[in-house]
Order: sequence, then C-alpha cells, then structure tokens
Amino acid sequence: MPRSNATAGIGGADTRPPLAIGIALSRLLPKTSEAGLKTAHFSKPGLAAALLAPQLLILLFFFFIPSYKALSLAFVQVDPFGAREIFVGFANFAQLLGSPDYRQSVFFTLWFTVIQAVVTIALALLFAFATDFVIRGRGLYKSVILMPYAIAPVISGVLWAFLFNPAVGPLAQFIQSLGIPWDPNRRPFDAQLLVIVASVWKHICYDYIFLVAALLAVPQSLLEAAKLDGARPVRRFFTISLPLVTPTIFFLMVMNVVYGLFETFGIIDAVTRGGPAGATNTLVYKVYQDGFVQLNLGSSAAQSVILMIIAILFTVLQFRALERRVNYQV
Amino acid sequence: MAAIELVDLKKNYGTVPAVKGIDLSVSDGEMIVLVGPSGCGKSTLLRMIAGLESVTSGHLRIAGKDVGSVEPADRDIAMVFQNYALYPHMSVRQNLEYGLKNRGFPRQDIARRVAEAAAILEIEPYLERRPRQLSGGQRQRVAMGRAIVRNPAAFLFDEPLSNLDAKLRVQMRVEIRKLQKRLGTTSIYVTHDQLEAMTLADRLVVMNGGRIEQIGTPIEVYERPQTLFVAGFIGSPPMNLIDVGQADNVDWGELPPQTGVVGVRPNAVRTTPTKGAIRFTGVVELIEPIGGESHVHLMLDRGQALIASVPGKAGIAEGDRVNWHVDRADLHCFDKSTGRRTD
Amino acid sequence: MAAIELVDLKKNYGTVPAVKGIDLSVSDGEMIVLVGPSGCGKSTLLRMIAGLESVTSGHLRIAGKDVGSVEPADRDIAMVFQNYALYPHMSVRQNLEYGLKNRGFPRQDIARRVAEAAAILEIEPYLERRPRQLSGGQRQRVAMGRAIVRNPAAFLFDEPLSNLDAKLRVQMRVEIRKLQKRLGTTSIYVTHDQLEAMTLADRLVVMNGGRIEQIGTPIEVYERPQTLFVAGFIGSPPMNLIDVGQADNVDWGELPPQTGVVGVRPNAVRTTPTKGAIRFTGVVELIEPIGGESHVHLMLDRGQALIASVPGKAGIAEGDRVNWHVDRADLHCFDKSTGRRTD
Amino acid sequence: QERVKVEWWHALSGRLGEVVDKLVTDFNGSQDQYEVVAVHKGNYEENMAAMVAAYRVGQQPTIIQAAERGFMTMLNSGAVVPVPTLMEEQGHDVDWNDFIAPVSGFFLVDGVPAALPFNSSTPIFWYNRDMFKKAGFDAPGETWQEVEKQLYAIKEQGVSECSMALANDFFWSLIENYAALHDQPYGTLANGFDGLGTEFVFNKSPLVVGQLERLSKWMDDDVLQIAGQGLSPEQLFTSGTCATYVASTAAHAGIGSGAQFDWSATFLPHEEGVEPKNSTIGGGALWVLQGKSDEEYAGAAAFIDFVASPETQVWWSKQTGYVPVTTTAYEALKAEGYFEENPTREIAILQLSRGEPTENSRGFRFGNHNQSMQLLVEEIQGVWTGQKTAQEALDNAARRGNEILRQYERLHASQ
Amino acid sequence: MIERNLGLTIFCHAVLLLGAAAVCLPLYFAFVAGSLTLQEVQQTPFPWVPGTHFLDNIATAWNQGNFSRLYINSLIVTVGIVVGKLMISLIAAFAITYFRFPFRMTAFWLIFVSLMLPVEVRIIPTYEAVADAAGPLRWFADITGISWLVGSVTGYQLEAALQWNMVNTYSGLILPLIASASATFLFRQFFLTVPEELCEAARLDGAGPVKFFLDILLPLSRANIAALSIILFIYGWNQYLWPLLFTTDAEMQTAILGLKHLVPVSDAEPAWNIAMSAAFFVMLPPAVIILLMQRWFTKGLVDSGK
Ligand SMILES: Nc1ncnc2c1ncn2[C@@H]1O[C@H](COP(=O)(O)OP(=O)(O)OP(=O)(O)O)[C@@H](O)[C@H]1O
Ligand SMILES: Nc1ncnc2c1ncn2[C@@H]1O[C@H](COP(=O)(O)OP(=O)(O)OP(=O)(O)O)[C@@H](O)[C@H]1O
Ligand SMILES: O=P(O)(O)OC[C@H](O)CO
Ligand SMILES: [Mg+2]
Ligand SMILES: [Mg+2]
Repeated sequence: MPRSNATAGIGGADTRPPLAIGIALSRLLPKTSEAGLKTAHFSKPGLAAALLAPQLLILLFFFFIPSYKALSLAFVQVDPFGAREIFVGFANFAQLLGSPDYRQSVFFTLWFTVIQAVVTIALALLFAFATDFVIRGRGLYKSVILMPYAIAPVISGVLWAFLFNPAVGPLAQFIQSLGIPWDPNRRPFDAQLLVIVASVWKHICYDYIFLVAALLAVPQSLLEAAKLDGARPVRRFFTISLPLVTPTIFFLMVMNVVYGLFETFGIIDAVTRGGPAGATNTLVYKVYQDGFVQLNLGSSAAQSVILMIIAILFTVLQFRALERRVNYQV
Repeated sequence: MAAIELVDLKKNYGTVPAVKGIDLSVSDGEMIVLVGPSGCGKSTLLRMIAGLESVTSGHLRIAGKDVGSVEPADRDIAMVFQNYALYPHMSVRQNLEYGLKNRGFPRQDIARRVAEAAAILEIEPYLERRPRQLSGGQRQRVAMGRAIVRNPAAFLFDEPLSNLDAKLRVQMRVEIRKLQKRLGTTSIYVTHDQLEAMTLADRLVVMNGGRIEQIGTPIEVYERPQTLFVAGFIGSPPMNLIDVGQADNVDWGELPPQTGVVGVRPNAVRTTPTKGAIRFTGVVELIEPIGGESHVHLMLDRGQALIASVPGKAGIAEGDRVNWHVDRADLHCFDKSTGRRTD
Repeated sequence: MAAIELVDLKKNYGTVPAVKGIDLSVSDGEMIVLVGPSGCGKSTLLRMIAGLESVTSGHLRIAGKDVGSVEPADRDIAMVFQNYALYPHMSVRQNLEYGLKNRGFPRQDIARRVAEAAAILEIEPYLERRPRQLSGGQRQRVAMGRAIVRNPAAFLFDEPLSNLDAKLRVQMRVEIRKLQKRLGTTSIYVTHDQLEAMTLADRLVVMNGGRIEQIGTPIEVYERPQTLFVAGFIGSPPMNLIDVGQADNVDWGELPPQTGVVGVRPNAVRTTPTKGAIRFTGVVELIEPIGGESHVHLMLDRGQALIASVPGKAGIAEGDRVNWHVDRADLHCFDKSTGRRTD
Repeated sequence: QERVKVEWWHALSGRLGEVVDKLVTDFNGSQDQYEVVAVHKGNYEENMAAMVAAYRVGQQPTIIQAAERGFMTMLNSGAVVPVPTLMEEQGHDVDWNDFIAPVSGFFLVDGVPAALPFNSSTPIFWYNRDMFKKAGFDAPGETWQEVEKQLYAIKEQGVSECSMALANDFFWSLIENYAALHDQPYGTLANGFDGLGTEFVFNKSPLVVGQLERLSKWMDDDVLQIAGQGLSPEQLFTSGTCATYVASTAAHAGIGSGAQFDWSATFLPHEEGVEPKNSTIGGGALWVLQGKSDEEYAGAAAFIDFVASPETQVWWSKQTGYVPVTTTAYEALKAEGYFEENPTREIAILQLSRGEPTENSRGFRFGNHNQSMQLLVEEIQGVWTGQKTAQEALDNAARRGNEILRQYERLHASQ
Repeated sequence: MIERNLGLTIFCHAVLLLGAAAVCLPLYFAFVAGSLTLQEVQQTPFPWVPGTHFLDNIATAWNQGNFSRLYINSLIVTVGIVVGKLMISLIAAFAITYFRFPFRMTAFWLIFVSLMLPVEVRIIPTYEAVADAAGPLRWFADITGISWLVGSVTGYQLEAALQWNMVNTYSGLILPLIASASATFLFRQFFLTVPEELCEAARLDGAGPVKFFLDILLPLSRANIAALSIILFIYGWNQYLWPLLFTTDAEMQTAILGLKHLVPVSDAEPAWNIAMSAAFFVMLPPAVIILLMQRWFTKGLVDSGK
C-alpha cells in the first residue's frame, strides 16, 4: 500500500529521524538480496556504482571516518589539545556506569522520551481527528498548527524559557496566580515538565501533518461502509481510521523516540541547560556538554557508544512490541 | 424489507446537476437494475438513497418514511461497493460482525447471524482470514455477507461484480440473483454490464444524463425500447440504427420512406428473404466467429454500418457483397428529432 | 514485421516454474491470442518475448535472429500494457514521441509519424492533453498509438482492454482487429475474455499451468476442444461437462455407458427431440432472459447442473421439470483420467 | 597593501562586547599593517571549547581570551606561545614588573606571565541604595550576619520582593572567593599552585559548608532569587527587582548604563569576627596560540603591546569596570581623581590587595577547572532543590572533582 | 454526506482553536516582546498588549546583526543543503532500487547505518574531517607508500599537495549536513511505489537508465521532491550547532547565529525586544515556505502512488 510506505519514508527527511526511518524501512529489507529491488531493473554495475559514489564518498568523509574517530576515543583518556592520549580500556565505561548521576540521566532520558513521544502523538491525533472532521477552516487550522515547525529550536527554547520564567514569564505568572507553585529553577519536576511541554510543542506539528495526510488517504469507501454499518464519527475514527493509519503511527512513534533521544538537545540547552541538579540532563545533552563544552572527550565518547546502543535497543524493542500489530495493507 | 420511493429527486454538485429529477417506486422485495452510460448519475442516485450524498431537492421515502435527512446509519440499508470496501484490518468474521456490534446486537444474536450468513455464502472456511488473503470472488462474497448479515430493509449494489473476471462474474451474478430471490430483500443494483442488467432485473431502469429514459422489465426494454438512446444502449451487439433518409441501397418494400430512424437488432438480420421483408445490400467488412454464432460487420453503400449476428459460421467471406433481409415486424421506428419511438 | 519463434521456452522464478516449455511459431503478420486462467504464465511468456523478463532456457527468435540476450529496446517490439503505462507527466503527443526521440528519429519524421498514428486512432483532439485528462477508452487509444507509431516488428498486448467497460471493450476490440489487419503487424495478444479471444485470433493458444493445451483457429478450438480443460474454458456459457457414470436420469440412447466425460455446449441443448438424440431430465432452477436468448439453468436429479441457451424467451417456467435433447453429433467425449478427447 | 589579519576570539558580550569592538577599531585605526578580527564565540567556556576544537584541526585563532579558570589548562596545553617570549621575539618591550601585585601573584609563573592579563576582575557587592534607604539602612553591613538581617528586613518590609539576585557565576563569587577571603583551603598544595597532585578540600571547611547552607536558607525564604534561563540576573538588579547582587566589578559597564536608580557597591561581606583576606582575581587573559605565521605573531604582539599600554588600560578600565592591571595605569587613574569621583571603581583593586595573600587566597590553579566547576554547580543545585544537604553536595562535588584532577594529573604527569 | 453532529463539530472546532492558540501563544508573546521598548520589555508583569516599536526594533535588529549578509549566507547554505541532499539522495536511491549489482545490499546498509549517530555526538571529529578533508587521502597515500613512490620518482610532495581545508567556506557548512541517508530512504520508498510498467514501457521505448531517470522518474517524484525540499529547507535554515562551531569568520555566519547573538546573555543588556523582533524575520523564510507549499506537503506525503 503506497501510502504507508510513503509516510513511513518522509520523516526521514527531517533531521535525525533517520535512525527511525532506517529501521522502519529495514522491515521491507533484506532476507534475500532482491529485497527493495524493482522487478523492472537494470544491470549496469558500473553506472550503479557511479550513482552511489557521491553519497558513499560524502558519508565516508563526513560520517564514517569522524564516527570511527569519535567512538574510538571511548577507550582512551585524552588531552583535548591532542598532545597526550592514554589507553584505559573500559575504564571510561566503568566510571560512567558506576556514577549515580549518569544513571539518573539514563533514567530521565528514558521516561522523558517515552512520555514526550506518547503525549505528542496523542495530541497530534486529537488535532488530526478534529481537522479531518471539520470542513470549515481546515486549511487555516492546518497552516497555523504547522507554524512551530518553522521556528528554529534555538528560538523556541528561548521563548519557552522566557514565558515560564518564574520571575517575569507571563505564563509562569498565570500559573502562579492560580495558586500553583511554579519554579523550574528549583523544582526538578517543574523543569522536567517544562522541557516536556516545550518538546511536545515543537514536535507536535510534525506528527500532525503526517497524520492529517494519512487520514486523508484512508479510502473514502471504507468510511462510507462503516457509516452504513452504523458507526458514528468517533467510533469510526477508532475502529476504522485509526487501525488503518497504524503504519504512520508506528513510524511516528519511532520518530518521536528518536526526536526525544537526540533532537531535544536545542530545547534543553535553551530552557534548562540540563538543570536543576541534572534533573533534565538527557544523554545526548550530556554527551555534548561533557564532550564539546567540557572537553572530556574520553567519557563523552563512551557515552556516545552507550547512547547508540540505547537508540538501537529502543527502536528494536518498539519493533518487537508494536510492529506486528501494524496493518500495512489497505 | 421495504418499498423505496423517489419523488423528483435532484442532486447538484455546486451548480452542476448530476441527477435531474428522478421519479421511481421500488416495491417491496423487487430487484431494480440501474443502467446507463458512465457519468449518467447512477452512483449518485444510489448514494443519495444510502444517505452518503445529501439530497438537493425532492423526496426520498423508505418504507413510507421520508429519510431525506436521516443519517445513513439509521436508514437500515446495506450497500455493496464496487471495490468491496472490506475493512482490511479485520478478519472476515469481524467484518461481518462490525455493523451488528455498532447497533448493539446481543453477542449470541451476532454469532448466530454471522454463522447463518457465512453458511449461505459458503465462506465459513475463511472466517478467520483477512480480506487480502482472499481471492476476488471470495471477497465479493464477504462484501455480500456484510450486507445480508444485518437483514436490512434494502440492498444497494454499485457495480459489485465489475472487478471480477468474466467467468467469475457470470457465477456470482447467478448467486446474487438466487440470494436476492431467497431473501426477498428490496434491491437496487447499478451496473453497466448488459448481461447483468438483463438477467438480474425485475425491472430495468435506463438512465441517461441524470434522467430516466425508460423503466420496464428487461424483455420489455429489449423488445420495445422507447427511445433511440435505449435502443442503442440495450442489447449486444447493439441494435443497428439506420437513418432512413441516408440509406439509399435499401429496399424498404412497402414501408414509405420517411424522415426517421429505423432500428434492427443484429439477430433479426437474416440471409434468407421472407415475405415482405426489407432488403439491405452491403459489403462484408469483418466476420467475427464467436463459437455458436458469428458477428458479421457490413458496410452499406452510403457508409452506414450494420452488424448481423448469425448462428454458426456464416457461409460468406469478408469482402463479399451480399443481401440481408429483415422482417418488417422486427423493425423499431423512431422519430429522428425527438428520439422517441413512433410505432 | 517479423515471424516469432519460441523453442522449448522456460522460465523459473527461483525454483518455481512459471513457464514450463513452450513451442510456438508465429508467422509474419499473424495475430495470436493467448488465453488461459489466471497465473498460467501468459504475461510471463509475453514479457520474455519483450525482453522484460530473462529467459531461463530455450530459444527465442524474432525474424530469425536469436534475441535471448538482446535488450528490450533493441528487439523492435512494442507492447500495450493492461494499465496502459502512459507517462503521466507527458502530454499525449510527448507520450507518442518519446520512443521515437530516444531512437534518434529526425524531427520531421517524428512529427509525421505522430500525425499519422493520431489520425489512424482519431486522437488528434487530445494530443496536448495529459493522460489523466482522458477517459479510459481514449487512454487505450493512446497506448495503442504509442505502439504503432514506431512501426515495430511485432505488437504484444497484455490484456489491453480489461480496464474498459463492456461497451467500450467491444468497440476497441473491433478497432484493434481492423488496425492489426491493416498494418499487418505480427501480434501476440493476451486476454482472458472469451469474446476477445474468439474474435481477434488468427490462431488461439490455450495455456494452462505454464504449458500449451491447444493451438488452433478459434473455431477449431471451439468445435473440437482437445482436452477437458479447453472444453470447459472456451465458450460462454461454458460447455456442460457430464460425468457419464454419475448421471442416472439421462437417456443415452445408443451410446454405450462408459467411464468418461461428455461435453455439451449450452446452445446444443434443445427442447425438441431429434432422431437418435440423447435426453436429459431435470428441474428448471433459474431462467435468465437476456434479450435475444435465454439461459436456462437445470438441475439433474443426481445433482449435476446443466445450462441450456435457447433462442428467444424459453416457453417454460422456473420449477418445471422438463426433458432436454442433444444431438449425438453435438457431443464431445473425453477420457476422464487423461482429460484428452476420445472421439 | 593587504593587512595581516589577526584573529582574536573572546567571550565578552553585551555592553562589554561593544567596548571590545571599539578597542579593536581603535587598534586597527592606529596602524595600517595589521587587522585584528574580534570574534565572540560565546561565554568563557564556549569560547574555550571552540578554540580547542579549532586547535585540533589547525584552525585556531592567534589570540584567545581565557578565563582565570582555564589558566592551568592553557598553561599545560602545550598549545601556547608564552607572551613574554612572543613580545621579546617581536621586539616589544613590556615591563612585567609593572603589573599590580594581585595580578602578578596569579599570572606569573617563574617570574613571567604566560599570558597577558587583560580584563582582570574580582567580585564585589552591588546594592540598590534607594531600597536600603527605604528599609532604613545607610549601607550594607560588613559581615554576612549583618547583611542577612538587612536582606530579611528589605523583604519583610516589602521594599522588594527579592533581596538578592544570584549571579550565574555565583560559584566564583560566593564559594571560591568566600573560601579565599576567609583563608579556607579550597584545594591542597596551595590550591594547586604547588603541583598537579592537588585535591579539593572545600567540603572540609565548616565555613564553606555554612555559607552554602546560608544561601540555601535564603533561597528557601525567597530572599535570594535565581534568575533562571531566559533572564539575566544582572537584569534583576538593574531593573530594580532585586536589592543586591554579588558579581564581578565588570558589571560596572552594564549596571552603569542600565540602572535607573541610585546604585552603589561595596566590599564582599565576611563572617563576623574574621579578618578578611584578599579576594582572588577573575576575568580573562590573552593567550597566544602556537602554529601561526610570523606576520600574525607580529600583529599579535603589536596588539598586545597596544592593549598593555597605560593609555589603553586606563580607557579600558573606565569603560568596563575591570581593574587597571598595571601600576602605571592605576596611578594615572588615581592622579586623575577618578576614584574620588567613582568610588565603586576602586573597590575591586582594594579588595584584591587587602592584607598579605596566603596559600588559600592567591587564586586557583586546577587542571580542567571548568569540569569540576560544572560538577560543583550541579551538586549545589541539588541543595537548592532540597535533594541534598550542603555537606552532602560539597562532599560529592569534591569527590567527583578529584576524579577530574587525577585524570588531569595522569595526562600531564610528565610535566 | 448526511452527518450533522453539532456537538462533535463544536468540540472539534474548540480543540482546534485551543491547539492553534497553544501553538500561537508563544509566538504572540514573541511578537509582543518584539514591539516594546527596552524599558517596557523589562516590566513585570509582562504586558499582554503589543507596543508600537515593532518596525523600529526590526530595523535595529537588522542593522545590528548584519543580517543583510547573514541572510545571504543562510540562503546559500540552505539551498546548498536542499539541492545537494536531493541530488545525491535521488541518484543513490535510484541505484539501490533500480539496479542489480554486486554488493547492492552492502551499499544499502552502509548508507543505512549513517542514521545511527547524530552530529552532536561526533561533532569534533566531523570538524576535523572538514578542516582537513584530504587527511584520509594523505593517510592512505602514506600507508600504501604511494606518497613515497610519487616523491621519489617525481620529487613531488604529495603530502603537501593533499590539503583541503573547508573551514569558513560554504561547502564546509553544507557537506557535513548532507552526509545522512534520510532522504535516500525516503526516495527509495517513493520509487518502490512507482508502477513497474512505466520502467518497462520506457525500456521498450528505447530509454536507458539515465534517460529513464531523467525523463520519467524525476518528473514523477515532483511532489515528493517538493515535500522533502520543505523539510530540508527548514532543517538547513535552522541549523545552529554546526555553523556555530564551524564559522569563525563573522562574514560566514548564518541568520540563526546572528539571532542567537542578539539573544541577551548574563551581564548584557536584556534587549529582548530586539531579539524577538529579529526572531520574526529570521523565521520568515521557513514560515513562508510552509504557508506557500503546504499543499505540496500533504500531497507529497499522501499521493505517492501516482
Ligand atoms: N463529488 C462530485 N463533485 C462533482 N461532480 C460529481 C461528483 N460526483 C459525481 N459527479 C458528477 O456527477 C455526474 C454523475 O456521476 P455518477 O458517479 O453518479 O455517475 P455514474 O453513472 O455512477 O457513472 P459510472 O458509470 O462512471 O460510475 C458525473 O458527471 C460526475 O462527474
Ligand atoms: N516476479 C515473480 N516472482 C515470482 N513468481 C512470479 C513472478 N511473476 C509471476 N510469477 C508467478 O508466475 C506464474 C505466472 O504468472 P503470470 O503473471 O505470467 O500469469 P498470467 O497468466 O499472466 O496471469 P493473469 O491472468 O492473472 O495475469 C504465477 O504463478 C505467478 O505467481
Ligand atoms: O565576569 P568576569 O569577566 O569578571 O569573569 C568572571 C569569572 O572569571 C568567571 O569565572
Ligand atoms: Mg458509478
Ligand atoms: Mg497477466
């Protein structure tokens, strides 16, 4: 069914989603060497190589070699200026795993990622359903809800930090006027909440546009059949539309997880800088802080390795748990 | 089971009329077939009855109740779609159950009805399969099953067989007819397959350009088409329509030449003359032997084409110049300008 | 224009055979029609000839030249696809020009050929439209145009009409036949529509399970099917096949009861007895009047079904118990175990 | 002819950034051989990180401004050309003895500085005189105990919602300098002056622990306020929201131009009954990096010469609030009567020079000090969120910091 | 269709209005902040009504941030990323879906794996790669002895010749950001949905792979290319970390960096009004792209079946 494939594909276009996509797509892949090959194809190895060369060369120079260098630092301690380097085996890993702060970061990252992913998709579904249902103003709603997509994470982070600043932020003042205590500088939970809200806000438009597109592609005749079968709109949505867009939802779940793991970097940097007391220090932010800002390259490389493993595990787990329930056929 | 009544039913899309005023009474248990060329408004009409399309003006009554603004779910109508519209994520059983569950039928009742429908349609072995695991014919049956399981007031069919191959089409056609007779459910059936229209209908409704051209039993419509349009549309190969004024080398016998159009069914064209018969002379352009009979394509001298359907192999060859004869009784006469039957 | 020769042509997908050894000589200018049930290998065979599928073993010669490993572009063959495969982003004119441009035809030559093809197919008014702005029949013509504009050695058709409605199908069928005769281009045509197969073919090739069951003119195949498969496959309504051992209430007359299968075409079943005719007795289940004739569905007592095709309205009613008669000459006898014709 | 471009990466933004731009423009206008290009690469840490990344690939600037916190890291990096060497080679004569004592005390290694002290500072105590008057005080008290009373009074009398704004670099002003001022050891081996084997011991000082407890209590009582992301703490002070602010003397630039009320500053408070020592030096120095061309070095030397000149020093100090780093410049300002007119401008230099420096007040020389500082902040935040006691937090910070020191020692053991 | 569910309609509009409001609220406050004077922007509580200085602030921000230059840089870099990534991805996806050749799957997996490590995590080595792009070549020449060979035979210093520094160049800003396979996968997905017969028809029409790609596949992927262009445009325009690290020359910075510089930090004048007004014109290009191309966006995501 073309739609699911297409929607499953496009997210890849975004920034990091690749991981997700890649794996999402791997479903369609290999087993036999013919996988993903058109029935009508050419056999011109020379030309194929030439077509692949630009991508592979760019990847070699700007991905493989740098990644190899980055990961290989995981087993050394190194002077950032490059003068000295000591091989330490797994010491960097041992130190990380023994550190309560690191474990806290792992723990926060996991639940942050999950909650962010679920809330984003749930809200996006609600909006998409409503958009699908209303007739008047549909285009306008769509344009407006898509707007955050245009905003650089740097800016949206700053906006959120400002709006919810307990001293001056209008929204913080609104919350406080309701008698609810609010201080993301001192209350870890508030900070975590803020980071989640900001990341959801930034990412919801992405899920939304995919879902709107997917819902549009649900065959009209099925909805009509359901109508004659006595299903009212809400029930129709849950029993027909929703199951039919599961490939998109699944794809988005994977994407959201990847977003949570990697992409929220900019927001955290602007909103909480990982604080207070490391409460919002996600793994990728820590890699960045320790490696790039603090220049603790060895530890940071070890964290990258662990992060990569977690990313892969997370995705695989999702596939195990969710993918078999997905309908790829319409 | 219920009667359906349409009174001056109209539908515009924007300012473009799709259905231009239809009056039709379908009696309880009757099987009506709608035929007509593509775009004549058959589907639109059907969808208005189902409630999937709003009515622009006119009245629509089911079992005596005006349902113009009743939701589809509440019209107690089942529809079989051209592409079946089976829910791909549900098993066959779930597909059948869905409409019952939505209407809050008790569990046992649901199970019994599904079992019954499955038995009638012989789809028990596939109940646990997903639609994509079924062949076209099997899917068609499931779509039928979904319609009958609810025991609705009426069935609506929108070209339900057009996605099947010829062989299967014949078979399913017969089954649908038997089933409809057995259940006695009021049905409206849209098709543009001649054979389906002729064999299924209690009454045939021929539509054209958003209006009804003729209503009648298939035989009536076949034997006495009321308009030129119906004459040309019903029957395969289609009726030969000859412009009297344009056809020189025809020996009309006693018939006074008049400005009109004369229709002749291909199987009324004979090689042997009978008394008082009309004679056409023309060249054989093409002979299509199709087993039991052959279609002979003739070209009359003034460029009018004529098709004759003759039993067995025609004893003639392409290129021959031959005479053909038609009984005067087999002629259909139409007024050229109004298109209406004159005899 | 060229002869095509297939020698023991085979195709396996992995280890699964799709075409199991085909020998066939198509002579120059001939129109061959391939028929057979779904999955029997028709498309595969056609695609091998076009060069779109590699050949597993055997030989494939076009105009005497072995083209087994020649690129499709160099085989000088044109193909019309079931879904037309028109380039959606090009105008009709560009669609027609594309193959010529790729082959480096001079501009003027291209213009002339396109104009010619467009004239032949009467698609001049649409030349600047995109395919999606055309109706099904028009698209079909464009697909044909793309094939003829190159004046290739051979045409291959893979169910080119199956996406059209019945009426259009008849019309296009006749046009294709006329066109092919006029151009005299060697053609291979795949279909599973009976009528198309019968009317188009110079010779009919009936395939089943990757092999050829029978080759012959349509009339030969219709009148003397060589196997039970062909007997059941060709003809509509299909030939009645009666297991002699299972059919009690049949009066076989002189025919010695034997363990075999007897075939009777529906239009060979008569209401009036002729001398030495065989008699069947059964109940009329369903009568389908289809205009010029009616199909009568009978049920013999032991549960065997029989279809009779009678001219006009059958003078009987559903539920009647009647006798039917078949001339001995109209019987086809088959061996039950080998399925081969025995008479 | 084409001017030689000399790249200089710095960490000064806002009003200070404008002064830097003016400085560079002036230098570029003063001669026609060199063109200094000043690039702001973020705060001190970001600037340093960017430089290291660039250095690894040979894209480093010629001059880099590094904070005092990066002193050891820079010194042992093997990536710098000592400024005296450079100046000598390029034929500039700089009198290294002219630097005022607190500056030379920190920057001189074996009698010569490794870098040019450029923008030296120390934290001072800023206050809103209007608010103090309103609350019935002439000026802030000298001890933390007195100040505490005043801050609570300001809050309770409703003079201001916020008695003190917490600076982003509070660890520098309120922890490190607190330790120095009270002669508490922050690390062993004279806070790292005597060797790489140094260890953090700030957690063992009851005074330091007490200081953190006090801050934490103030915060619980809403006397001390964190600005948080999206808001600058200096802004809380200049906008008149908070009554006091402990921060660098360099805040003169921003507060001077921003505050619309009667503001002033004074010495950092000390504990009752303690004789306060000098505070330590902060701010940045200009380091010259290896691997550049001779022309670039010549340009760098010319620029450093320009920066070190008394005229520039005087101008720079006036514009920014940084202390004049040479005696000549200091004397010139005094002679001008500048400090009489602007008494707050002298606080820093007086506080830096107060008393005889001890091992604990000379300053801090820890390898990778940025990393251990980051940990300290994280742990202290744990106190403010109520997850840890002050003692626990400081213990953790010391333990984690020591790991960093040991790692640094291991990598630089041969030196 | 007959379905009048007033309650649900009201509910849906309410949800959408709420959603739109939630989405717009931060933007609204940004606008308010951008329309105030420096004094006004510092007041508490923060005003809910915009001031009158929006255009002044825009002008100030534009000049102060040297945006005339930064805008051009951003456009060049963004267009470079969009075009570059589209091109290499399209041909790579074409190779992978339409060609049979040895190591096809290996090539595929090599590309696939590049999705597993975000750039933040490997930023320093990537920087090294860009600053010394020829480094690996030198290393290769070195260990294989080629440089020695060349050196001893021709006296030519290969080592010295193999230098390629892309710091502060547009290519350096662009290339590392195209080094990911996301778009390749997307196009692969699209290509898999293109009807087989089109390729077959083209082959019978005498088109080779290149002609087929240019004449048929590319035009067919129009909608998808458009949708992806939007996503890539926004991705490229909003890049922050890489240009931040990578550009030392103020003339090479991008608009986002310019904006970031306007965002007040500690010890600086809290010129939020300037920063927020700048935010408006910095987000203008992506916003306009979204509004103008929104239709293509949905289309590109949905109708890939042709
Ligand atoms: N949603 C719509 N908007 C506008 N015009 C429509 C719409 N649906 C149908 N039409 C037009 O209404 C007319 C009748 O269409 P309808 O689908 O009822 O024809 P039909 O008889 O079912 O044809 P077919 O045999 O091709 O299915 C056509 O001219 C069609 O173009
Ligand atoms: N690419 C393929 N890989 C594996 N098996 C195939 C492939 N293409 C066709 N087959 C199998 O080969 C057999 C012949 O297929 P083919 O398409 O030639 O049938 P056909 O006679 O054209 O059928 P239809 O009338 O349905 O078009 C079928 O069993 C089919 O499943
Ligand atoms: O604000 P500055 O420039 O005085 O520097 C402060 C300290 O050096 C921070 O460590
Ligand atoms: Mg229709
Ligand atoms: Mg086929």
